Amino acid sequence: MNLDLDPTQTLLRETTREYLASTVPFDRVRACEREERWDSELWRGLIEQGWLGLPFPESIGGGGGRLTDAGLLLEEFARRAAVVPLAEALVCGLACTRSGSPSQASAALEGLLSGDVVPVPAVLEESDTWGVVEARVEGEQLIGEKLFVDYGQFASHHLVAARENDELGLYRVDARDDAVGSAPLRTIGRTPSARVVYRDAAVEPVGGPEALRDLILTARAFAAVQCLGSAQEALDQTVAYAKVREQFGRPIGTFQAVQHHAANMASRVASTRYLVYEALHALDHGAATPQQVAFAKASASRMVPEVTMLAHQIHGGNGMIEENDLYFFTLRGKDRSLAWGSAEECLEEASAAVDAPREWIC
Amino acid sequence: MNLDLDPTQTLLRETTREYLASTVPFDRVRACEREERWDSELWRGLIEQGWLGLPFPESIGGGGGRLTDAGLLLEEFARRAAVVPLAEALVCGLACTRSGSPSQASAALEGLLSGDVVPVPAVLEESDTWGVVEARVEGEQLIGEKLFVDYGQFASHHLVAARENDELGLYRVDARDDAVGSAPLRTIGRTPSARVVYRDAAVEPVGGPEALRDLILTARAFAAVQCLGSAQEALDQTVAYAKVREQFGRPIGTFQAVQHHAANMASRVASTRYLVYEALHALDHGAATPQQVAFAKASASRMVPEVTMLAHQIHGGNGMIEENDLYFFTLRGKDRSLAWGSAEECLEEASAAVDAPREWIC
Amino acid sequence: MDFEWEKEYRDFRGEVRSFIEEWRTPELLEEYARTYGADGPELRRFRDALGERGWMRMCWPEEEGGEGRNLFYQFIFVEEMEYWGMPYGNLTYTSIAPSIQRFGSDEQRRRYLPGILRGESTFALGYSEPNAGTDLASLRTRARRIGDEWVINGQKIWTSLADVATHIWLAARTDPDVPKHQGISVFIVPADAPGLTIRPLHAMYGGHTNETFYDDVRVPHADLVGGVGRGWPIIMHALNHERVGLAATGSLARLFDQLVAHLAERRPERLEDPLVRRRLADLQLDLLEQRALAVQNAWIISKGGTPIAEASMAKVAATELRTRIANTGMDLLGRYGGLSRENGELAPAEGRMEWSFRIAPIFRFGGGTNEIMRDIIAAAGLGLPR
Amino acid sequence: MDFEWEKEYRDFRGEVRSFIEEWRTPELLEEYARTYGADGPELRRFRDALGERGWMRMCWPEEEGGEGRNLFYQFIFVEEMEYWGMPYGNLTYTSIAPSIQRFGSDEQRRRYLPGILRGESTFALGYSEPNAGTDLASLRTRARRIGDEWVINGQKIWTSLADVATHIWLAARTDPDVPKHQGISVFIVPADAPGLTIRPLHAMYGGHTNETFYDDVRVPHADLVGGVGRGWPIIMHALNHERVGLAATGSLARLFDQLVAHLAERRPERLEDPLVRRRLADLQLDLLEQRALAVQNAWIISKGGTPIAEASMAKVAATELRTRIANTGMDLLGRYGGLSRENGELAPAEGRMEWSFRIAPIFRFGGGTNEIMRDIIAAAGLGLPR
Repeated sequence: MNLDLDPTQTLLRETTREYLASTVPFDRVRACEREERWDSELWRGLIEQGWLGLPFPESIGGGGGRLTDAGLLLEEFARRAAVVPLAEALVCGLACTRSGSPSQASAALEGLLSGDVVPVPAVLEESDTWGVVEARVEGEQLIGEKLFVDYGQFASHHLVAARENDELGLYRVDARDDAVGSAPLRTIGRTPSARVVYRDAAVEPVGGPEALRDLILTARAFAAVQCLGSAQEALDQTVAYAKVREQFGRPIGTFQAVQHHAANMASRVASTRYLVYEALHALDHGAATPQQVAFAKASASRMVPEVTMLAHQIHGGNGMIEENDLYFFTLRGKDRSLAWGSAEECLEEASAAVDAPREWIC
Repeated sequence: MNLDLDPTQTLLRETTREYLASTVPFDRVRACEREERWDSELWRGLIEQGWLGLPFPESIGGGGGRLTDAGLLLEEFARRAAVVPLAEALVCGLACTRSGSPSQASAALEGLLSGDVVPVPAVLEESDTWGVVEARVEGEQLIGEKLFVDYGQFASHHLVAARENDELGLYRVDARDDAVGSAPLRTIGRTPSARVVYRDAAVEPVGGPEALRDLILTARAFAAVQCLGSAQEALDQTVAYAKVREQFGRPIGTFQAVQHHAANMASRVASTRYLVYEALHALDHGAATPQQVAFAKASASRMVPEVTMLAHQIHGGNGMIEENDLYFFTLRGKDRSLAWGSAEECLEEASAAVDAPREWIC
Repeated sequence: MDFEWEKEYRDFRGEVRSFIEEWRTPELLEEYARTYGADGPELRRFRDALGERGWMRMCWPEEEGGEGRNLFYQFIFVEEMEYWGMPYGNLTYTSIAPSIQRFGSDEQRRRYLPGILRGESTFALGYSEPNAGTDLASLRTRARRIGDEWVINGQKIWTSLADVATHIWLAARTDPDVPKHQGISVFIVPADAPGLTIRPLHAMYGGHTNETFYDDVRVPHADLVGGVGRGWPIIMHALNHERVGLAATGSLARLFDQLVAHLAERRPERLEDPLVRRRLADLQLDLLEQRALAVQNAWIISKGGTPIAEASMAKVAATELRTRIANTGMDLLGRYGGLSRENGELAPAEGRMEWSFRIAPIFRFGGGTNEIMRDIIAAAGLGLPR
Repeated sequence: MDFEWEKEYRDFRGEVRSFIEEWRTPELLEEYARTYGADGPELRRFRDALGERGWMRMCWPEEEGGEGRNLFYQFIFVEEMEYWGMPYGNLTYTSIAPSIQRFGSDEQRRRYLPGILRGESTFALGYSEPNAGTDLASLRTRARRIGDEWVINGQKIWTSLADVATHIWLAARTDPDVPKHQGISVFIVPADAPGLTIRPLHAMYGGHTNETFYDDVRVPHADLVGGVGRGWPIIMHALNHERVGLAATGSLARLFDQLVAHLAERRPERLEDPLVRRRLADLQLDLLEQRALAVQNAWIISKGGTPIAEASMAKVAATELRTRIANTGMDLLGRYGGLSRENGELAPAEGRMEWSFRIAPIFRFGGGTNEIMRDIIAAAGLGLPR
């Protein structure tokens, strides 16, 4: 039991934070939003920093880190509202390296680390339901339509959930193929997302139903840590604001109502922080149950709108204009709270095992 | 549209309040709790005041009042934590006078007004589910067991929900009959309740499934107004306390956190007050839907523990001891919030019609 | 006690609804959404029709050109207009016109009320400043009298619609040497006055509001409203009116109904899910509770009273419920919930849930923060000491 | 970062659990419930066994007779004891003993600690007064020094267990002329001291607490703890310990599990209802979130730190969750939910839900009100200005 960051983790967090603070001014995020594009420049920087390799085994050329470390990275990226498919590429990379032979794995990782391959997952379809997959592979060709493919229009590859002979699996598709057509979706998060049609697109099989389940679990945990980042940043900005903003001749942070809002925000963030990193840690050790991840995501998903709404309440009008940075976290937070399972969805899922013996008081 | 009390209603409320304040000191309520009995003395006073006749038609010797008036009465009785089966006797009286001929009706009312008849309903059984009735009538005799028969051990008659040839109905049983055996239940409200066994008890049929549905609807609305009374009294006592109790050299009511608790309490009470009396009014005009009554009860049921918990938070330790009067309203409120349908139950029921066209923006 | 609306009210609601049915064209709604209610030919035509009906002034006293009707008519009118998402008027009608009636000079009434009724004059509110938001009385924009004119200097923020309005209803400090509530006056400033600069501020809910800068802006003394240093009660009067508007249930009920309608039409299997139905029942009870407070508030106004605590209760309930409906609604819609209007057909309920989530915060602190509202409930409603 | 409990902790938890399995007899539980943990032969036997294990003092420094173990052991111990509803000690162990260790004289340590360890000495807390609750520093019970004795006069409230304790840990004002926090001292007063009157106050959660009246009660100077006027930091130290205890998840998890077990056994059809399951999942997530704060708090203590904001967060979360579990639990149990323990078999989960509802309020304002806790989170945790 050790709830502090290891020295390497502290270093990772600090360097990430400093790098992002110095290279990604929030106005660059605004430009991405306005132009409906991703931050390809930051992606190159990310490649240079070697961060993408972090959670992969050293044996195949990775950083030997863990999902917890990837989580720290993702949290910092979320706190900077960075417009890059970091979570998406990592879950795809993990899926590709985990299945297949060691040499295939290191080839997959090499593609990722070189920057040539920017893969994103494509799972959901029109029904918006995880289990319902109509996309199908026949004779190594994919036919189907996917929705909510985040960064789909800028990715080099899609990792698509599809059925082949009724068996679910993950298939890799070159997204630049003519057989792949995408149309942008405008989401509340203002990061790119797409509706994608595959018309006999050539595929490469990556894994079976296990691989898909695994990908969803990891993506869900990553989305949770992104929610956490949004909430933490909203909290920090709000506390800073409450200290300096004066009304009635005193800082608004002296009013008990404001103090209690802030205290509630901080408590919510602290609870979620624990559960989210605990889930990542359990995933690292192969000890995570789907219920644990569902609870962690539910915690993050229900927490983030509460926290950002209180942030707005304390910011007042100033928090509503886009010259202020708060809105990034409100909108991103809500977007990620819906992604990979809303609180409603995760709690319903978790409720299936609600009468099973609990592990957590061991 | 008139949200003020009519002059007669104001008078009714004032006289009831004064009567109760002068004749029912809270220590008498404590004595009833300690001795596990009802306040038969107050019941006699109630008979003398003629209040029981209030909601019955003048044509059969009643006060010509309405359920809204009965609601005002019940609210005052709840605010005084009176230990009498007023709601219970009224719903039974209404059921008996509504079915049957005018002469039967006036006979029923006469019994009630004379004080000879103290009827209470007996509906729930072991399953704690409204629809499940195992008690059955065969050859004018009742066999079965009822639970949560409030004031059952002190009533002269029970109005029992039972099946005869598979058809649900209401049957009147003399509770003093040897064939009726009751054992007390200790409820959180500390008012008498009983588990009752009927072994071939002689019955008199009162009405069919409609009468039963009607009784449940009225009883539910009455329980809602009792919740409201508990909450209103808890609110008023708390506001009074917050004005005089000093800590840190000032009345605690000057602290913003306390002010906001009190404001939240007041808002919750005001919302429920409207919905509860609106439901009673609709019942008076035959315009109430089961959904409306379910919503009113759900509002009251979920409100009252919120309000009393905040009342305790503001009272601190002083609210926890039985020398203080607050606990009556906490415990009674919760008891009535469970009676005739908890918030969970009522909301589930109301959810059946949640996509039906709404009446309330007409 | 009587909870039923009398026939005249029900008839009136029917009348309003028929009118809406006639006028609620896609063109009008499109223009309304595009201009955020500012202006346009469809809007003008509609407002003319509205003006003809006299509903905007039906509750004004007869001597002011109104019909002296009970304010419940206004309540019903607002509720229906909001429910159907109609551009039924704006602050100019609901807040400025009554203020001019009550506090304006005869000349001001003659000069401004007819234009307002014809929809030709529209006002933007010049209250808040960068450092005077909730603490409005600390405003620092300064008006100095020179001869028969006032010369105004300062900066305002949240002057929404200033770029399309004809006038600004401006609060400025006319006397810095008296207690702060007593040194404020209200002016009517033409939006094209020399020295007035309007800069847009883009908002996270789409559209924009404005910063306005006053650099030696000159206003004749005749356009000072209600007397020098008498601005504070005028502002409070108008804010109270605004509070009643913010607390209306119409648009909340609409949002809820749109959610249910979308589920029924496009996700019927989800609507059958008992968990979803239960969530909807929770929200519907919240709506009933909020409307209970709104009606109570209207009742007091209709009796000629001034609801203080009641208005605050309704405001808090309405604004927190708006957040709840939007947030829960999005959750029930899953990832579709996050799709904005720009996605066309794919966006549930025309992206209303998503948009509502983005705009929801403003109602909670706007028109008096919910914290101040709760302070008011405690003080005015419950008599708790300051 | 590592969220897994090391083997030694897991082993220890197993050890505690085996011990509990052995000792958790119906007789002990009955006596505990009947006497509210005060005293009795079963309780004494159990406490002797506990004393033998050394768990009560395992985290004390070695020089105090402890083993200097990491405080996580204490956390696990408390969690398990609370989960299983065992009388694992009380304020005497968790709060008074550490205070004597830290602030007491050598003589006091020698005189009182062995008795505490043997379970022979038990303390009641004499802090609150009718007019000094949350604002404890305003206490007015007065101690005057006369020769080598202190003479005490005043009135205390909430002196729970005073009627069965051997001693009272009393806070009294020794100097009325200095700032209020500086004029308070702590005394060890025998519960049978002449002049001390104990009057029971019945509480809505059953059992009773006490008022205590001091009428020229005499205490030797040797029983003043930590120096004259040094009482405040001692009280705060003890209260902080109490806060950690109030925030433990064990009894909350137990309450939840009892609810689920009851439904599974007696109302299986209700447990299959998706709405009930969902309600339970909500509560389970609440539990996970609260425990996250409790572990975080323990982690800081185990590192030798003093959690301030973290302790407050855990306390607020635990106490509000207790209300929520009890209230929701009762609702899920319907009218059975309102049946108290006295109803025997008929009462679900031995009436625990009903009892928890009645006792829940006390945790929210006791041990520092949740309002003060939030103030502390804002100030100490977030640095917001006073």
